[in-house]
Amino acid sequence: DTSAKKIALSNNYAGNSWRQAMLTSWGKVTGEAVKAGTVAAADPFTTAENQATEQAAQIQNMILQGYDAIVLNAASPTALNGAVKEACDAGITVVSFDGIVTEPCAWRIAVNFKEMGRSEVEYLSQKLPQGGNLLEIRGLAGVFVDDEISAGIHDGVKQYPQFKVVGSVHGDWAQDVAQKAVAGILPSLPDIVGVVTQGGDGYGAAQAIAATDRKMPTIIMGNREDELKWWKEQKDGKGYETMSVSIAPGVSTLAFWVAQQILDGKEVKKDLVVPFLRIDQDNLETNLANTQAGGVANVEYTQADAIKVIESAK
Amino acid sequence: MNEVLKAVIAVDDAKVSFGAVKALDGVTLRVMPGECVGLVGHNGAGKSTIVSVINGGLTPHEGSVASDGERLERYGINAARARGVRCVFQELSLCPNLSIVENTRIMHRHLGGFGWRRRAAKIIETSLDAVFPGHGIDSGRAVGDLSIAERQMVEISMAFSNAGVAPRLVILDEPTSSLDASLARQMLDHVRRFVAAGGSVIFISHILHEILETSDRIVVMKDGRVVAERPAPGFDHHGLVEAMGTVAKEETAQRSTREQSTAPLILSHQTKGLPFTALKGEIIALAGLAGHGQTELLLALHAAQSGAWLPERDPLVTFVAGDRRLNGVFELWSILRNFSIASLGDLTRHGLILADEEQTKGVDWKRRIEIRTPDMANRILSLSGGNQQKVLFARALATRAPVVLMDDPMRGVDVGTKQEVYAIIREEAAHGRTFIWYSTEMDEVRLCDRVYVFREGRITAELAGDAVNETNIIAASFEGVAA
Amino acid sequence: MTFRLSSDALRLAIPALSLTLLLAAVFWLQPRAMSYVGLNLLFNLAVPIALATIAQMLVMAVNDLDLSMGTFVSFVACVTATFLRDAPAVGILILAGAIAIYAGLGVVIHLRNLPSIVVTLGMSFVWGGLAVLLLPAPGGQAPDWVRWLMTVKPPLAPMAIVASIAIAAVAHLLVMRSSLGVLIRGIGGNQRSVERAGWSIVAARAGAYGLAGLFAVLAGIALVGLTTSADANIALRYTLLSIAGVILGGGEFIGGRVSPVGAVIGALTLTLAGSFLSFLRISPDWQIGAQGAILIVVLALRLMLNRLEKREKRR
Amino acid sequence: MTPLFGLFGKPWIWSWLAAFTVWFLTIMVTLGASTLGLSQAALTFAAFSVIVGIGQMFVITLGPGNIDLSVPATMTLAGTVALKLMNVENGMILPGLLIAIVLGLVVGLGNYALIKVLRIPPIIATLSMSFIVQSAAIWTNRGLRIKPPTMLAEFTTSNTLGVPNVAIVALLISLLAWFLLEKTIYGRWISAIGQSMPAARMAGIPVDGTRFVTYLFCAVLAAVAGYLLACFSGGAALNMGSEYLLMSIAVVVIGGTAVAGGDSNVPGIWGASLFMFLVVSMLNTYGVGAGIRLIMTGLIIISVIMLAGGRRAGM
Ligand SMILES: Nc1ncnc2c1ncn2[C@@H]1O[C@H](COP(=O)(O)OP(=O)(O)OP(=O)(O)O)[C@@H](O)[C@H]1O
Ligand SMILES: Nc1ncnc2c1ncn2[C@@H]1O[C@H](COP(=O)(O)OP(=O)(O)OP(=O)(O)O)[C@@H](O)[C@H]1O
Ligand SMILES: [Mg+2]
Ligand SMILES: [Mg+2]
Repeated sequence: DTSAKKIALSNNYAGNSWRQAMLTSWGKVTGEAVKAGTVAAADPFTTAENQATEQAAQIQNMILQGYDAIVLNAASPTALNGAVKEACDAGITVVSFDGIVTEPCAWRIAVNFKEMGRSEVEYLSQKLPQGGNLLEIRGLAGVFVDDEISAGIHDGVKQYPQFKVVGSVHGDWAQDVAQKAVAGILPSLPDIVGVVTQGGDGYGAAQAIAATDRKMPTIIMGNREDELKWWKEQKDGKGYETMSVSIAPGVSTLAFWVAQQILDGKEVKKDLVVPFLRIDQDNLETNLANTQAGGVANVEYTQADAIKVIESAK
Repeated sequence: MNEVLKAVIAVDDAKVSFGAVKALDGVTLRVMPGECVGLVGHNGAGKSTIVSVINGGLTPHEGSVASDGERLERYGINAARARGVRCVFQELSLCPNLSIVENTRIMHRHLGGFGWRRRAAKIIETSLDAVFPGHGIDSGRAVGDLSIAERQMVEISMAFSNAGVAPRLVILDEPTSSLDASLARQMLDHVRRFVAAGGSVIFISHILHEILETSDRIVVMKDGRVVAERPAPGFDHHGLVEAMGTVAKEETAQRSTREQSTAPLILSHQTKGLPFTALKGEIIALAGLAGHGQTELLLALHAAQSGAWLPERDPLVTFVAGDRRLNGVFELWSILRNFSIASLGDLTRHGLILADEEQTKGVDWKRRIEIRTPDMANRILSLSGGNQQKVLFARALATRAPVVLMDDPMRGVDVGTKQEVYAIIREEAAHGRTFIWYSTEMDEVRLCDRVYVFREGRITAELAGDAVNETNIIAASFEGVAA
Repeated sequence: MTFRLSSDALRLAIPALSLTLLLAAVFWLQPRAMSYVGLNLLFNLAVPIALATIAQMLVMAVNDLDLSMGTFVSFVACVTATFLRDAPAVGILILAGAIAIYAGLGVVIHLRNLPSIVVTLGMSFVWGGLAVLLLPAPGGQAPDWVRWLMTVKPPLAPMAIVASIAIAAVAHLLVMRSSLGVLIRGIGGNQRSVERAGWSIVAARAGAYGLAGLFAVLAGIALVGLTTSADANIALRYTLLSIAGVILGGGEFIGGRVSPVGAVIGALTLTLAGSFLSFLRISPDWQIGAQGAILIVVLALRLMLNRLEKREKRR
Repeated sequence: MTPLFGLFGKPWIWSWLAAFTVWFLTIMVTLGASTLGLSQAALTFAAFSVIVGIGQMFVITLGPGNIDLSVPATMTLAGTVALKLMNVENGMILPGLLIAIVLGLVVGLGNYALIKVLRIPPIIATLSMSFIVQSAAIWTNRGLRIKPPTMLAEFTTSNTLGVPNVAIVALLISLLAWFLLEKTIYGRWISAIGQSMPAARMAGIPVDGTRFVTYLFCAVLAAVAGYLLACFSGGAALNMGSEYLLMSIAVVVIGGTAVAGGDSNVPGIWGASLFMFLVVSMLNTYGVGAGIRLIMTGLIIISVIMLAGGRRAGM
């Protein structure tokens, strides 16, 4: 019985549509759970500046506030370990997701980012068996997700040597930054056949490329509604083909249920894996229809989903 | 040759130029032990420059510096200080954020080590007691909290203080400009005591009677050269003015009392003491000991009459700063821009600046008030202190404001220029302008129609007509001291 | 004669009072914080911030501003979590070199008469780049002694409080009481007069920057001690935080008016303000805005107390 | 002095030289084939930096300590709200622009109110304000990306006679700024205030009014930049301004405007904006990694200021 338990969400960043969708999903799902009396409280907290030190302080405050569990999307996989350790020592259950932490006492709901990067190249190899030049758009330098996805992409290129990464820019996971970076490097690049991305930057790349007289390469998308819409337009007009892959913001609700299960006394493995959400040419329309205008393609999880994930990990 | 051997400092044929300006054009100056050398000259004559040469701050482009008969090849600030050369600069050269004790530490480089605070306090307090007996300044106070007169007292005492290397030559560049008569007296007395004990002093001032009564020898500079040099008794006031080359009409006589009561009231202000009023065409002095609320009244009058949010179409007041570094000059600008800023409203159409008219007006005023510069487009900082002050004067007079507030504006202005400015003031007053004038100099106070005397932040007396004289003012200034 | 506080003491009274008020509010909202463990949790992350604030204060004392504080502390954190643990000698050498570069910046800024803002802006890219090169992905581990130092449990008061007091005391001695401190503040107050007294301004400025570098290095080490590992972006917010801390503590941008004790109090206040907010439980949309609001409130408090001070002075 | 030599005395020349060098090095990679593409891209993206940079420059001209850190948040809020209001309808383009400008005015008003009424130093006042504005942007539509009206999207992304339209807009704004600074009484006023606020007050300048207008102007330019950028990049994002915090300051100071205030420089902003874009492009083109790229950017900034600053000090 967890009806007296209080759960907190520690979130490091709210400045993009993915995070906003994540917070919305959290609010929706936990709101119902609280109303149903499953848990006593599920309060979300966001830091202002997307900084590990700020989030560490936030976690320490949560310890003081007496939460029973903390669900955590971390600014850094390692820099919060000190605070997470203190929470564990105070008897608090810590479940990290998306931005996971390496502290052994915490649970991790991870997406295999490396695999995500590799699968992008794999997709391209099927679509363009003859290979060619690729442009890589990376995220924020020094952040672990960026490093993981990029490593996966480079693994993929090693696996399919017909591809070659001829340019690499940092788009900071923001459309406008990506657009700017791509526009800057594009004039000096040879022909490119594909753009591998990390999510949230495909539309910016498309814009930058559309501004030149180049042929539109295959741009891997990141599940944003504007990307999907642009893809749909291209698909309808010119039969443009690509795929879109990202982690679903609703994974926060999975983390919530996992935390609830742990509080309920369930035996749960420390490392759980969720699949990333992939959209392909054939299911584009259904996904687009289900996505809020301007938002991100999303899946929300139920308690039953969580139990299934926990069981399958055993 | 013998003279050179004995001289504390001997500068020989020093030449310094800043671009086209020859600040020093072959100056030879010797200072003997046990003498006070008075140095006078018009604004921009080169006095401050020769001071910089002597204290090691400036290496002359030609010429040499010798001390105790030894020619000094690598002369610099530290060499000068090691030989006991000390300097009081005219503008504030203390750190306002530090306490007096900490400033003493800065001034005396070798004071370090454990317990320096105690030693520094002792050094500066001893010196303050010696120069200004009964000064009442606590050496733990921050310099920024002191009045301008108190700062100057600290600075003077600092120069005479002894922290190991005894001062041998003290240079005073207009030290009395912010001191009232009694403090100036104390300082001059100390200079005499110091000289009698074998020390040397170079004393620069535009207040000639101070020079005449304190110096042993007077050196007159003009346009970067020494034009006269004689023992002090060889000069009188008139002779000195003549030697400086200023054709000044010695006209410090009091204004003839005019029929004022009929003039309309133009400004009134409620103060803590007597009420303050000003009539059209009046010249009003704010007198009393330095730092007793005169500047505050001027600032209050200015603040009450000028808008901080919207430009005034017809401003009632304009202001001539005395502390020009703080609230006078715009250092990045040319002389012309510095001059025109207050009257810019009249030089614009629909907010657009009429460059030609600005230029014309600038050239006109350069001539009227004789600003010593080849070109009004030069930077304001290329002017000597006194000439900068003239620009500030011109700035205020060029406006249409009927009331001019003046915060001891004649600091560092030479005698000749002063006479010209006095004449302009009188003329403008005759045309109906009102001047409210804070001054530390009795000669200037006597030029005024009416005098408000300040004491501890309030107006304690109002003198008019024949009652405006030194005795009455001093009496009013010290009123209530005993109480 | 009536009792009169010196302006330095008043400068301190204001931040101290705002900290007390905020602390009272936090205790009222969350009585649990009123314990040994609670205080440590509230304040331990303020320790590196306090050190960085002192570093920033030293630069501000000579009328400069350091926009690279955050990236520099991040860089130091990366060095601490990698070299200082695996090869202490190399680590110490790198950190000493970094301090020397800081001192060098002071020299260059003075000699070439450069605006410190631009030079440190440039340096912020350099430190950021070096940090990314060192740790392309977050990681590393805090040396054991650092970890021990930051988690030690002294008797009576928790580590965070003891450390804050120690930092304030050392910085006070260094900046307010020593000759070097007087010289540094003197440059901020009136550089020309210090020069005329025969001091080498270059050396003094190098000293100020070098000391700032030293305190910033300590900040980075302390930070890693708390977080156990580092990443290249770990302390970016320290730039603005340290400036805000100095200002909250009664320091000023120009004129050499600084207060080390105030700066430490300012850092504690900033940290506490964040906690206060999370105890209030505001809607997520406005949580970020509330951080701005609390800064405004704390600074408005400063203004109110400043007014009191002025009235006090006039009397 | 020959005219050419005189040119080297201008503070803005160095940023232009730097931009040109980097541009040349980049096009040489493709032996000139990328000239047109790169130049157009540079002009386009420099335009946004120029617009926010000009606003920031006016504020920085007001003297030490004056800076507007709310620029990114203002851009975000203006972009978000304007696109939401326009809702992809061409007829709403003008109302959208108007609402952006009004939002700019409101933010500017808020900024100056904090600075003036509460006496909070600008750097902290505008930082606090930016948190509140950012919250407001989140609150309005929670980060949903709405597309710009087609006409506007078309306008912002296309060229006129080979020159990007946004660059033309930025040029017009620059001309206006230059005119204000050089030819009007307002320009004199802000320069005077930047050199000495007390002196400006005593010279009869309406100091508060002038400063107020300047903060308004800066916020409005940020709002306009946000509006254009949102349309250009196909929708407003909550993080779209964040890049422009450092950028707006960097282009001002690299462009040769005096950081201590009183002296501003419009041409330099263009040079610096082009340079800031091109240097990243160059390093990307040469395939340099993020770490090295950051270090190089920093070192180049410092070298530019050393060349420029050193010359000025010597004059
Ligand atoms: N740094 C400088 N740059 C350019 N010109 C200078 C500089 N310093 C002094 N001058 C010029 O040198 C000349 C001598 O100046 P100096 O300050 O020695 O005069 P002064 O006799 O002290 O005048 P005052 O009585 O006004 O103080 C003046 O014409 C002045 O304009
Ligand atoms: N920053 C500067 N740049 C250029 N010249 C300067 C600067 N500061 C001072 N000067 C020049 O140095 C000389 C001395 O100036 P200062 O203001 O010290 O004059 P002063 O003789 O002490 O003052 P005054 O005679 O007005 O009482 C002046 O000629 C002045 O123009
Ligand atoms: Mg002089
Ligand atoms: Mg002078």
